[in-house]
Amino acid sequence: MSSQLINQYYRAEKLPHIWCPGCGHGIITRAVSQAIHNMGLDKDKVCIVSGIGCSSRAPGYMDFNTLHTTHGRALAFATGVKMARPELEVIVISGDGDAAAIGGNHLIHAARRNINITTIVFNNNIYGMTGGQYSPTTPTGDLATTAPFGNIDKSFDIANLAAAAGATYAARATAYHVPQLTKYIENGIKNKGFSLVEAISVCPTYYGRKNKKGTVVDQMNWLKDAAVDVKAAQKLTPEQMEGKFLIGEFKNVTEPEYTQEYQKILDRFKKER
Amino acid sequence: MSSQLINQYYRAEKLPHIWCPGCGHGIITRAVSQAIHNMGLDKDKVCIVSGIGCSSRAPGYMDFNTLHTTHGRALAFATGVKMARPELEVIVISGDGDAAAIGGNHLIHAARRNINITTIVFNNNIYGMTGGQYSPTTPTGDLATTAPFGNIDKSFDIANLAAAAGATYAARATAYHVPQLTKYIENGIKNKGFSLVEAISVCPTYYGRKNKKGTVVDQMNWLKDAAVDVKAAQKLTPEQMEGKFLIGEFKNVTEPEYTQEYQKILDRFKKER
Amino acid sequence: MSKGKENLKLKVKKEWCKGCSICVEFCPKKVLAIKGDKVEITDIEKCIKCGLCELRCPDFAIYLGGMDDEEK
Amino acid sequence: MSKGKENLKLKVKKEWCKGCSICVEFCPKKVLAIKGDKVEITDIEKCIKCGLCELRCPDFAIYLGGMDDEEK
Amino acid sequence: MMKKNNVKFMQGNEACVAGAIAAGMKFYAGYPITPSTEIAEVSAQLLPKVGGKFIQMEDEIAGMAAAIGGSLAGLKSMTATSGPGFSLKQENIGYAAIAEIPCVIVDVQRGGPSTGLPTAPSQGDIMQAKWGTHGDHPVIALSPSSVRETFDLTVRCFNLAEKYRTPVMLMLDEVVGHMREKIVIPDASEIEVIDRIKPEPGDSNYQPYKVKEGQIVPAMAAYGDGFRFHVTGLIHDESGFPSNSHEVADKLMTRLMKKVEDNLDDIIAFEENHIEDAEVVVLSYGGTARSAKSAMKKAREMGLKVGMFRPITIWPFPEKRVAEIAKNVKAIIVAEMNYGQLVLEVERVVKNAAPIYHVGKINGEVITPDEILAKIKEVL
Amino acid sequence: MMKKNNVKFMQGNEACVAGAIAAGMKFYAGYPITPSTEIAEVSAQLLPKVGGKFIQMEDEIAGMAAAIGGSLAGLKSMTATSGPGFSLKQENIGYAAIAEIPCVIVDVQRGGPSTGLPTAPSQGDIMQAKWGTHGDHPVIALSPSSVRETFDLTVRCFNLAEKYRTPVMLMLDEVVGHMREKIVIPDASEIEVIDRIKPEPGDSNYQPYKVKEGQIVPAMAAYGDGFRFHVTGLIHDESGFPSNSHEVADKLMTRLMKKVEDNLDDIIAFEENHIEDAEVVVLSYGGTARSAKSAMKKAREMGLKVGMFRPITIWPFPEKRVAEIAKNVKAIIVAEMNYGQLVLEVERVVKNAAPIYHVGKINGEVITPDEILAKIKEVL
Amino acid sequence: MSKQVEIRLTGSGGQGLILGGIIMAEAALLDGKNAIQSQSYGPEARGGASKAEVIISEHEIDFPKVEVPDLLLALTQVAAEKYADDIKSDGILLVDSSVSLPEGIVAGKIIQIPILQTAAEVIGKPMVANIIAIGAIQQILNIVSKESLESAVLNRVPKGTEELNRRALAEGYRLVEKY
Amino acid sequence: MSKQVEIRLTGSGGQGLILGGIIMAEAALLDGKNAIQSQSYGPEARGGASKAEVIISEHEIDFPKVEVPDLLLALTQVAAEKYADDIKSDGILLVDSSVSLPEGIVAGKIIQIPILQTAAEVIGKPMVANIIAIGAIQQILNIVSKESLESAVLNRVPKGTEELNRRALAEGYRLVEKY
Ligand SMILES: Cc1ncc(C[n+]2csc(CCOP(=O)(O)OP(=O)(O)O)c2C)c(N)n1
Ligand SMILES: Cc1ncc(C[n+]2csc(CCOP(=O)(O)OP(=O)(O)O)c2C)c(N)n1
Ligand code: SF4
Ligand code: SF4
Ligand code: SF4
Ligand code: SF4
Ligand code: SF4
Ligand code: SF4
Ligand SMILES: [Mg+2]
Ligand SMILES: [Mg+2]
Repeated sequence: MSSQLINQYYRAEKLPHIWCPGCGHGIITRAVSQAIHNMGLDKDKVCIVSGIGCSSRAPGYMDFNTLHTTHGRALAFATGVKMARPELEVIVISGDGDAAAIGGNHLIHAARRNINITTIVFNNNIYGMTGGQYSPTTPTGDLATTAPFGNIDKSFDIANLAAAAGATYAARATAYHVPQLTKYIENGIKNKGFSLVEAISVCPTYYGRKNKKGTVVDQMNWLKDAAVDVKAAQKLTPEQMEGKFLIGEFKNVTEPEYTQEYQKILDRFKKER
Repeated sequence: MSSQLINQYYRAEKLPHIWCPGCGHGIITRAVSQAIHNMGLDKDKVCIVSGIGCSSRAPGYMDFNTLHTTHGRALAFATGVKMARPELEVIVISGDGDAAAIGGNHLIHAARRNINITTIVFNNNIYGMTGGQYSPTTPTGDLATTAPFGNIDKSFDIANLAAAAGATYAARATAYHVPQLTKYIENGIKNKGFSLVEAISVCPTYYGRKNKKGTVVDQMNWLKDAAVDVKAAQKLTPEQMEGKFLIGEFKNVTEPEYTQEYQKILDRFKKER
Repeated sequence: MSKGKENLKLKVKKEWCKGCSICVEFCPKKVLAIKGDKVEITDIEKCIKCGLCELRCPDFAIYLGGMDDEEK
Repeated sequence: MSKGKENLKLKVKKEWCKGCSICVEFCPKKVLAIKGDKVEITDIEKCIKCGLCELRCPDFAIYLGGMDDEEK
Repeated sequence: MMKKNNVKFMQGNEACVAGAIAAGMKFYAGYPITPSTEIAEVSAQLLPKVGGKFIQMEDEIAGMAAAIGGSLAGLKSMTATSGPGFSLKQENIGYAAIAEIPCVIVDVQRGGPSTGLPTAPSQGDIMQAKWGTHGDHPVIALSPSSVRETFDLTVRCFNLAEKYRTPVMLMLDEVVGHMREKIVIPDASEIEVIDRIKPEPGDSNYQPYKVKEGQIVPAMAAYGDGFRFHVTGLIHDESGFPSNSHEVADKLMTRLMKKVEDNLDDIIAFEENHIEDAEVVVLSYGGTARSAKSAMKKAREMGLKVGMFRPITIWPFPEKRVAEIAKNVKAIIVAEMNYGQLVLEVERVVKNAAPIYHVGKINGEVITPDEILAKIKEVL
Repeated sequence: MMKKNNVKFMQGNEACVAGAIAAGMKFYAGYPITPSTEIAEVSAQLLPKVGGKFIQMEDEIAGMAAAIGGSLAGLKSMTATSGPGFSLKQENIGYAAIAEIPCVIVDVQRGGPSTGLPTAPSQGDIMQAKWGTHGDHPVIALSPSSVRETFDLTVRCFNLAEKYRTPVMLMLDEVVGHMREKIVIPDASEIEVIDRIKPEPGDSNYQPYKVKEGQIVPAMAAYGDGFRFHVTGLIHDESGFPSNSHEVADKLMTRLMKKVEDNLDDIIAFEENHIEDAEVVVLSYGGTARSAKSAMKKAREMGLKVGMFRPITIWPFPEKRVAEIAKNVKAIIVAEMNYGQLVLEVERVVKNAAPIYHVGKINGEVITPDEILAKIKEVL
Repeated sequence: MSKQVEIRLTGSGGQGLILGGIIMAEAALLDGKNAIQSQSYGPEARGGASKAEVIISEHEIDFPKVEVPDLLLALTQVAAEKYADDIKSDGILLVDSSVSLPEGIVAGKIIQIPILQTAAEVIGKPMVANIIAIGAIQQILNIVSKESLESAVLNRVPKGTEELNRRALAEGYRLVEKY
Repeated sequence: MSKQVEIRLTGSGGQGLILGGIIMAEAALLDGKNAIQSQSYGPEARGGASKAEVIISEHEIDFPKVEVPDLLLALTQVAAEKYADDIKSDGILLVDSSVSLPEGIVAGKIIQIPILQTAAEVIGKPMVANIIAIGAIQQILNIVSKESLESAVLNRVPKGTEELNRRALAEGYRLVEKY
């Protein structure tokens, strides 16, 4: 037997999963199901969509309507699902590469439309599945197989980018801060519009090893220490924020939701008929 | 004879251009060359790259190194050009569809890298070339051939999006506000990093006609009246800003530039050799 | 264009003009008019050589030039 | 999970444990240890059933469960 | 607009949408591109009136993805494009093939390669329809020659997609897409509409890729119907989950290919004209087939024994029939608006049975009847 | 690592980069994907050491676009990918073809369609190399069978790209890409390196698409060299500017196609083995050709008269030679890791001259010598 | 008329020539004939010469494009220069009076009438030039009945402009009466 | 040895089996032989059984994959269960002592030695298990010279670990001495 949460929301026969020892993706995946459980959602009415990557393997383990698509395109597929069946709670699980590199355009456009999809980005600052190339969130200066002399790319703040593109809910937590993470996922799902929750993950196998970040426990400790809640941060000086990053809820507003707006067009014609 | 500016910077034998009477694209194109002229750039060292669209036809008329690419991909081609020859001043001319719909991902990534390219988006709030479909900047509620019942999409603020993605210079002016526009283009080119200048254009043929915006003169007058400088706006109440939009310089910061950072890697090996 | 404004002549390149009226509308001195689908200089005396017509002409069809004639 | 904490039992699913040590490190009461590549409950008395080990186990291998035994 | 309500004067592109709606299309996702744009525009206009939905996506990749998503959630879905967009859609077309998602992709062919001649007619994407995406995969592609046939074949595309759980392509060309012609829209009662097979409600053993004894196409549930199945573009077993087993891969891939190969009789369609006594057969399709027909008529008027063969399914290609015909003729002329594409397939299947000539054109113009006639005279 | 500095033990993917650098590659733009990733990684490592540049773009479309941009600015450029990325690159490959931009695209083939079997070998993109982008366009695609040949053919890809101003594809497969083998890296002096023809400095009449009398490939300036030319993916005249003239279109398109067609002798390469007295010829390429060779040897040991033909240029296909060989054999066996792709081309060119058999595999495994041997025995 | 009649309407974009062609074709359908309408687009771009084609026949129409027109309408100078030399030797060339005819035109008959001016000055709506033109074509060729042409026009024009368009048609008939 | 020798190294990801294979192959090259090394990856994914293959021959090697191995190394239980039954009937099965041999294995010879334990306890570095293993294989098959193997090892291992790896090799030789 495994825990009730797992029994109830997982395809237990597919476990144990393929992720490496200590991979943060498992923690975040569990938090997603915890949030769904807390909200009491009907499993038959939840659809989880992913792209390609270690993170994108999550839906295969989860006992919902699940869709594992092509690299970067999860949100475009999900948009089709949501348009066709707005009554489904559509959740997208994606990686930093999947969501923000090849999939960046779909991310900003889904955010712009404010379509009621909740996207959870498992951000491990690396392309895990292909073996450790730098991603749009790899910190400048860090090493990756394709940045052997140190990454010269500046990195995205994914939550911020989604907010700027039009997401009505944007938050960030980490694989260490599971209670917050779970709460943000819940709030994201509750938001009737496009929500993005960035979940900082750890990839001990590639990112951690390449960058000499120590054991996975060391990396979890770093998450614990470097994350500063956005509210607390207001009281800190730039010097105090040096080397830290923000977690918390960054945006939470209400705006017209896409499928509901479309429904209004349909209703107009329904009346006419 | 045509004006000296045209003689000097245009392929006059290709003129008159294909744009419709009153199309704002001609005004903005002229402003680009004016800026280049004001800065005294060497024509041989300027490369102008575009995608596909009415706006993207501009480089064909301009007497520089010019590259008319595929729809949405101008910035990706331009990145290759700039990486290969950092000494070239690379300018991208794009449309709202080209830059922000199909090309949205390349836009945010070029911005993120802070590569020294200046992008000028000719934003006419519509897909002009294909005959009037809604674009990511068509205002909600407006009509387009693919939004016969009113557009339900929320629109991008392109300048803001670019800034959020990492552009170090972001500004907006209009086809009416030519002096400002010219200045911003100059400042964009001067900025050693990724710059985006959003130039609000007018498309009398499709956007204007579909949305009963009157003559092109009416549309120019609307630009004149609705645009509020970002500094002036600070003194206005939300009510006063109703129906208005911001122009001005939104971001102008200095950060490491991509090709220069790459050069540092090269220099390291040069020393070793 | 470094010369003084006074030396500049207002010129029109009719073949390129598409008669959009933008220059006409935004000329501060009402120097211009549309005649038969093309722009025409109707009152050159009032022109202050501000160049706004040139700046806003989408077709590069009106401009302040050197010594030549006013219309060609 | 609506029952009171006191009724919960701490359980380990060894086949799934990959020995990453996360639960060990962040257990506030140092209840756990790694033995031969897998987690082991070494001091169940101290466990306060806070569930933090369960929350952070990437492999769903440790959890607070119902009435069963502690390890299986 | 016409007196009888079902007689219309329509563009091919409009007829495509009318056919799609008649076949049950309820979702359109796409991105505009000349000369296919009217298909998006008319869909945007008409879908809400039948309770269907239209969305303009950020690009063609997303259009294809959303169409697949819509189909998975139970709606018959379509997307339309032209060459550049068709290239972009290829990756996800392969996804639809391996994941067995019914959907219709319309390609209104224009002059290529690249941006090429955006408003000029072409038939330059015919081979791309078969080979455009990576890896082996089943392909069905139809090509209409008239406005009415555009209506009919769009219906058929949906039916084939649903019946075989596979993406189906309608290869229009600019000639037919933009031409306006009289069309008598058939009554709904006259139109055969096929829907995908659904699993038994509540079937707790439902596996999305398990076929019943003797069948080849598995039943397809929709997301939200209570089956909670998994779909992936990886090689997967009958339950839908990824597998690295070589047997599983072989079984899946073979079944996918056999869906089409074992049903050629059901799928293949063609039109023949004066084949019986023909000494020369002109093989042509889409808009060009109209020129071929005109050329044939002119030739017949001149007493030349000319027949015509028009593949309606380009893929699968009516290979058996063409090989048969070849045995009895002096020459086959393949006329198509490209540098020589389907002619390669004709060469392959005809072998030495008859000499094959090509009338191609890549300059953006249609092939005229006289050009075909000239070739007929040359070879006869 | 070996005693002699030019003897290395290398992966095919590494040899590809070594070859590229030997050929003068100075720019790599791409996006990682299994099983091609090492090509990106090694390029990132090595390019700065030779003053070259590497960039990881946001996706494969951008990788292709940036490679073209780099080439236009004067650097020899390459991108590498596998099936899903190869599909995404197709639109811009067509751009490179029509705008005549030299560049090298490597596709390390893996199991498709879609995500398929990401780590399994395949030769399923062979037809896509020819037909993947929309519209007609010239195609050159090479396929190496060993690590050393990967080096050599990468050099050759660059040379052909430069000589003919065209994109050239290196169709690796996972077998050769990931296999490690001894390779003797030739001295720089032994390697022929061809560079694009540049216009005369200061040639004020330079037209980027104007060919000199008797030639077919125009000189190519780089941006920044002072020529200020225009490049577009639209049909264009000799000056590089778009044109709607049918004559211009015809002239450009014909010249593009003829660049390859008229130079088959220069471009086509193949390897023959024991063809002289062969009763059965095994035609195979890439990694599979090694199995074919092994099978041939085993067969010869058993006294069976078996030969082997290995196209090195898949496109253009060595059509004449294969047709010739077919006349003298009892059977041709085509062995390839797909459902039947190049075999179609063999059928087309061989016609009735010899029966053709296919040994294919789509389950993610390589074809073994014994499987080919079994077929040899079957048909002999 | 049992033969197929091919008409090419040329002028500039925005003159509604495609709509004119559609209306003629729909009128033919109302008369029980077959018709095909097609057009050629310029580059994906604005301005320049625009061309619409109509083929009307009592039989099946195979090749949908006009090979050589029986009647060519040219409303603008640019269009006349581009298209006027491609016409059947016994065909009719219908040109607007504003156009100065290119030299060396070979046509069965050349009819020059003030279509644009009539639209602008007589009807007071430049945009009805297309309707005037098809009225004139009807009067010249008589390949569709006036009754059908009128219904076809009324089916296609915006509500409230019926009268205007009827008058335009009538002007079209009138302008060529003397020919 | 004039025949071709095929070796399959199996265990779990992270045990350095691919590197082990490369080193063996490079040693063969130093001896003037041919060698090919290849591996199979799992799904684009982590964990699970890992497999590396080396073929060494004095002649040209055509087919680059091991068909049936002459020697199979299995370092883990999972690997042994997955691969141990695929070996030449007169082949050698080399397994770590921690593995309990699956039943019904047919092999010419089965050698069980404490590779992992030796690495961890004797050398004190679990990660040199691969070097110990190839030392053992050298000792068993003698297809590469000890001299070449040592140079090959030293060429590939990180600076500063040379001594450690030399010791590991020696342990490998020693472990199979009695066989
Ligand atoms: C079109 C395409 N390009 C590239 C790949 C290869 N690929 C698979 S996953 C991946 C990156 C995954 O990174 P991320 O999304 O951050 O997920 P992670 O593995 O780190 O969880 C890449 C590049 C692919 N499968 N398809
Ligand atoms: C891949 C691809 N998709 C679609 C098109 C068709 N297309 C050409 S331009 C354009 C939109 C242009 O809009 P915008 O960039 O806003 O430029 P504008 O014409 O409005 O200046 C579209 C959809 C294309 N050429 N290529
Ligand atoms: S490679 Fe990294 S992201 Fe992927 S499973 Fe391993 S630890 Fe997790
Ligand atoms: S369609 Fe619009 S954007 Fe295009 S040229 Fe005309 S006015 Fe300008
Ligand atoms: S220069 Fe100024 S005043 Fe003179 S015509 Fe132009 S806008 Fe008017
Ligand atoms: S702005 Fe230019 S095009 Fe418009 S009317 Fe004036 S001169 Fe003519
Ligand atoms: S429940 Fe809390 S106290 Fe008990 S083992 Fe887990 S983390 Fe430690
Ligand atoms: S966190 Fe989970 S996997 Fe890691 S050691 Fe603890 S029980 Fe094992
Ligand atoms: Mg990642
Ligand atoms: Mg636009």
